[in-house]
Amino acid sequence: MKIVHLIAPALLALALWQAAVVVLDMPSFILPAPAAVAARLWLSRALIAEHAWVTLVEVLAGLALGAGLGWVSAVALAFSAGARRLVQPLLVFSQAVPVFALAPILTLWFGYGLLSKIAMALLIIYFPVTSAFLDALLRTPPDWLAQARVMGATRWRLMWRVRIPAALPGFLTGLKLAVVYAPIGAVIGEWVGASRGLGYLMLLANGRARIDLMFAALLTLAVMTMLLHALANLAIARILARREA
Amino acid sequence: MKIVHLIAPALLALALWQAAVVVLDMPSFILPAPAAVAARLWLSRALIAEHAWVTLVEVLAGLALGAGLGWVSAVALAFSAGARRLVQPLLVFSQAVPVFALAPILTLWFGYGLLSKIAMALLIIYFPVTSAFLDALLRTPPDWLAQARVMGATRWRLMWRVRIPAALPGFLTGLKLAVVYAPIGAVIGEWVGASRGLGYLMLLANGRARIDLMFAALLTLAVMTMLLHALANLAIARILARREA
Amino acid sequence: QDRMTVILDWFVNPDHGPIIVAQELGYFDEAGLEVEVIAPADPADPPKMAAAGRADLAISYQPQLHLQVAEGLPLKAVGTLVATPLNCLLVEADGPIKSLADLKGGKIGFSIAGVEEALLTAMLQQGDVALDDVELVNVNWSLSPSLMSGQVDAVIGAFRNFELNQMEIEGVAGKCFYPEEHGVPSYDELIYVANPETMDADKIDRFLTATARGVQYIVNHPQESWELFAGTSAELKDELNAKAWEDTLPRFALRPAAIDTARYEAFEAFLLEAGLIETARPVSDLIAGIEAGTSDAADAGQ
Amino acid sequence: MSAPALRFSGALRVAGRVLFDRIELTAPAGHWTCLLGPSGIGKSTVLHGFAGLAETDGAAMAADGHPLPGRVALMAQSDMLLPWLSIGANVTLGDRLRGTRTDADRAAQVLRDVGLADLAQRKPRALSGGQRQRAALARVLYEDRPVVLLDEPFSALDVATRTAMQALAARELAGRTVLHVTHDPAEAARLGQQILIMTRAGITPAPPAAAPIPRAPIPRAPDAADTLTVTGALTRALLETVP
Amino acid sequence: MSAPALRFSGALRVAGRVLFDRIELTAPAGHWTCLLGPSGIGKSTVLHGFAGLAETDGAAMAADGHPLPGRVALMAQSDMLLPWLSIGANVTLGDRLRGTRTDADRAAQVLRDVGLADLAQRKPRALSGGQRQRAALARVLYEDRPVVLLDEPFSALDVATRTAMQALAARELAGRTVLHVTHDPAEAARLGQQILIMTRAGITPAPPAAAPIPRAPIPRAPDAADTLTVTGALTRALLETVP
Ligand SMILES: Nc1ncnc2c1ncn2[C@@H]1O[C@H](COP(=O)(O)OP(=O)(O)OP(=O)(O)O)[C@@H](O)[C@H]1O
Ligand SMILES: Nc1ncnc2c1ncn2[C@@H]1O[C@H](COP(=O)(O)OP(=O)(O)OP(=O)(O)O)[C@@H](O)[C@H]1O
Ligand SMILES: [Mg+2]
Ligand SMILES: [Mg+2]
Repeated sequence: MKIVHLIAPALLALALWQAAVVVLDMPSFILPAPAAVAARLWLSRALIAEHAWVTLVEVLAGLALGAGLGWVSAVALAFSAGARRLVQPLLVFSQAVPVFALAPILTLWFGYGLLSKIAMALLIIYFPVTSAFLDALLRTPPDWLAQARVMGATRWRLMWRVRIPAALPGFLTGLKLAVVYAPIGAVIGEWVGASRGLGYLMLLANGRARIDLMFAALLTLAVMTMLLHALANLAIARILARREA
Repeated sequence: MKIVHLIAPALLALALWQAAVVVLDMPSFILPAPAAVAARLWLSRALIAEHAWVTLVEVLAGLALGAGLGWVSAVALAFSAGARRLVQPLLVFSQAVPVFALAPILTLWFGYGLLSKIAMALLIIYFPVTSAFLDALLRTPPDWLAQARVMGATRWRLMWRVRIPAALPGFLTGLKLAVVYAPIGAVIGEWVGASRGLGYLMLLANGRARIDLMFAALLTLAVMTMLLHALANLAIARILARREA
Repeated sequence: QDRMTVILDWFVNPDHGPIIVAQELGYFDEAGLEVEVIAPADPADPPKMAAAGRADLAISYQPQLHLQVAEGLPLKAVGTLVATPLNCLLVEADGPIKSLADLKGGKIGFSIAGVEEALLTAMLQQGDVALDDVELVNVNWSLSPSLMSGQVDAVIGAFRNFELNQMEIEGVAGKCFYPEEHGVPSYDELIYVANPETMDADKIDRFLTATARGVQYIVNHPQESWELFAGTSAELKDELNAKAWEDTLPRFALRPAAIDTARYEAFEAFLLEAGLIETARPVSDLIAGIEAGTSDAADAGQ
Repeated sequence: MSAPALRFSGALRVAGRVLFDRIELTAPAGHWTCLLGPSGIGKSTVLHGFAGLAETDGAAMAADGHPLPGRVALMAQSDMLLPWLSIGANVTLGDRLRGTRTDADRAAQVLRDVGLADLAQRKPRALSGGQRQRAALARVLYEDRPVVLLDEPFSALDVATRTAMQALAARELAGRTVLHVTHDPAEAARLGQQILIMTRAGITPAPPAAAPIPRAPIPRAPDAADTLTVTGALTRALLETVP
Repeated sequence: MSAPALRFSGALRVAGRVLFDRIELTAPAGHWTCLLGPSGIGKSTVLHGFAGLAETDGAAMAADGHPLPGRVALMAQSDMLLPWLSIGANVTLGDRLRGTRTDADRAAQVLRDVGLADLAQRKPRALSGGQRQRAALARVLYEDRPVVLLDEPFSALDVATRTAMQALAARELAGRTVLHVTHDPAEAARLGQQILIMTRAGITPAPPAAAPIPRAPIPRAPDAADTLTVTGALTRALLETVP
């Protein structure tokens, strides 16, 4: 990955943004110009860095937990069609519940600390990983399954040695989605009740119409997301390239 | 799909819900008991149906547009590594933008009508479809590509006849995710500015402290999501079963 | 030291001045309280948390309390934080809306709180406009932007101590139509609520007394108190909060423990007439420490 | 663990289609049986029946009455190597699927036997077609089962390698019940202790009495006179089967 | 569209590894060349070179100087059928990848020729190994190119079918430049107008002068005396190549 691959899209984004502001005559209280946001970013760098750090911790925790739990659930569900029929609708259900209905329940259980935020982030990250991985686990080429059956594979070893490795690309597809959703998941988690983090800062800035600050925080979040995604992409490409060669 | 496959998870969900209420001693203003919500659902059936209809239209429109656009984008991006490097970060960026930052921009462009809601739903649906499909498109077995090359395939026909069909399972994985995200996407779209729809109804009920109504609307949304998902799953299973047999 | 949890209505802002100042100046310590202040993102949550016993005290809005009690939440008012309405119907000062009558056929944005239809019906009546004559749009997160960008003609739910200043900072002059001047009975915007069954009246008492000292300090030392407040957190120190501080200062309840029962009675009647509640409850159901049938008590919190 | 005879007796079906209403086959215990026949007649399906992969309704069984699963090794018509495992790991896959101990020495030995010792670390994609087939052969030898089903195991090998691999298989699988599908009459003449031809009419022993299967132990010399005679007789018999 | 001679001259590489520093091969225009050699020596890699699939740095070319792409049909060692297309659709895939008109009659004809007329609607998964190989053969015949590369095209077929398919291929590909990799000496003796053996030492013509390639047009009778002589000579030569 060359540095130009990072800079070119950034320039494109800036150009689009500036064009939106100029051509569409966006009022600054709706979409401030890049320069204004950059200035705010610089002026409030200490503030933003402090909150970004909090969010980053939540993101990484949510990602580790969400991907881990997603992995485990997908494998567990792949074992049993019965469990799948019973549990999958509930997973789907969980994705249909809006934050504001969930927030009071989560805080009642987990309080206002880090836990309820991570729970929220997890709920968002968990689903795409489980869903994409499970999909792939259920698509193991039947010939391999047959060969393994003849060899007397136990259910668990068949899963571990054949179905999981065969489904690796599917898991990685889910993981890539999760990496993208993790930061917004953490931010939404912060709406559950927080006094720190980029989500808090954005909501505060928005509520108090400090749009430049909000966009500065948003930009930080977006850059965090893109870096995470670029990193994950790179790592995943390496893994897949080495896999069959 | 037998009817028991619909009823069993519903019963499980009800049991979990009732257990949460009873065992955890959930106050009814945070999580009302199933019976209370069912009663409200029945009493307010006309109201809820009216708003559900609005949301359903948004969901289907968002789904059609999101899946369609996702399909087109993934194919376009699969053609060119350059475009991918340039555009993919922007797509990732788009997923990092929270609603409240986007809401004023969307409504400024699209007004308070159906359009801004569909735009929001689309933004949410679009990404998993594009991402999962693109992933699969970039994983066409190299042997098939080689064979097609020898046959003198044009780039576009290679895409259409080989890469797209080979990536079909990946597209369907994305589509399944999209189906789950579509209803919440529409609901979030309604928060951007609306006077109708389940999202609006939920906000209103929440504002008026009518928690039973909020959960009745939420239940309607969840059932809508689960039915969509079950339908999509069934259709997708049919497609895949017929594909190679 | 008794531990105590207080949930604000939203993130910390100048509306919470007395609590923050009391905390900073150690008034809570002196009252034998160790107060944990929690700032939620959604104003609908705090009353639920208080009702559920997750918090000793929550800050809410008087209109909400009426609705919540009507829906059976175990909540009562125990004190007052801001003793006037803050809500207002906001229009552009230089815009076409000069009087409420001009709103006929216009668009009004709102951010759902539950009572805006009632407020609007009463206010529009004064301009001889029916609710059906205007189009209501829930603009949720973009009250003032939707107004400033001309997408709506007015917004209800704007706070006079914030949105007005905010528009000024953006260079657009705003104008408020005050509900209490246009047919809506006056009410207390921010109040303290607690679960009457589980609350510890003594702790609450000490808490309110300490915040009363906070208000006192603010009124006596507006500048120092602002600096004290702004010094608690980097994100609070800005022009808007400074202006809002000034505008909020005269609106703090000087006697937080005092509750004007007449206001509750009148507002309950107002909501009943608007059809938002089905029966009018006695104030003893709304305010703690009032015996049933003694609706003429003036101060409940002594 | 003595090798049982195999018996197929009943309908032959694949994916819901009936190939034969009734078919009979016996592979004597501890002997090498070759099965030849036109393309698409159902040879692989018979093997799959014994491997437990086809819906046989009990038509395929071991003559000793004990269940077959666990006693069978199958080398399928396509190599079935897992692309993410090295050749070495593919060879010992069975042990790791069952949770039994892998025997690294034996694995190295069979890989040496099939001539892939240097390629043990490679992934299947980096092998030639014949190398992949030998890897699959190494795996089935490593499996060390009393019943061995081979589906055209040497079809992608050159003459020299094929001859060597036939000898290797005959040596390694001696005393086991082997059912070996092949299209090569010379191979059948060299390895078969029983040779069967499958046609639309069913499964019949071959070659005819005029060219009986030699008594010589397997692997027989490819250029021995009786091997060549049997090859010729088989070829003639096969040319008569209208595909 | 006359068939060009093929010439390979240079290094033979695969996936970055050098198999031969320099290798030379000529396949005369309009003739059938058979290439034999031990497993893993690089035969498929040579074919891939002519098909434009290997990094050959221009080592593989047409003798007439025109570029090869567009004039070549390849039947790879594995069938390369697309599993979601019916056999019929797989046969005409080339046309649909190029956007040229498909010729339904010709497709039906080649499918009839390879004996799969009844299976045109089936998907590849529902075929036997030999049926899939014939479908791939049908496809390469349908492609109708002046240069045809065949990588063990008949290896999964029984004797009768194989003989028929060899005859079919010889008839259909007459006048084209064919490079045919095979492990079957009899097949080479029957079809080869030039026969080459690839060993570690390079590519050399075979068989030796003692058993020259018969003059008879291809396909030659499999049991003709000179065919059998060449088969024997080739077999001996191949047995001498240490794999
Ligand atoms: N992708 C790869 N990476 C590394 N080595 C490879 C790769 N593909 C093939 N090889 C090696 O290149 C050599 C030649 O392979 P090739 O497929 O051309 O052999 P072949 O002569 O066709 O053999 P066979 O008769 O077994 O098909 C083999 O030794 C093989 O191991
Ligand atoms: N999945 C399937 N669905 C339908 N028919 C099938 C399926 N698999 C195989 N068949 C058919 O069953 C018949 C027997 O197949 P089988 O693979 O057993 O043949 P075979 O004798 O091994 O042939 P070959 O020598 O070509 O490998 C063939 O005609 C084939 O078309
Ligand atoms: Mg077969
Ligand atoms: Mg090869």
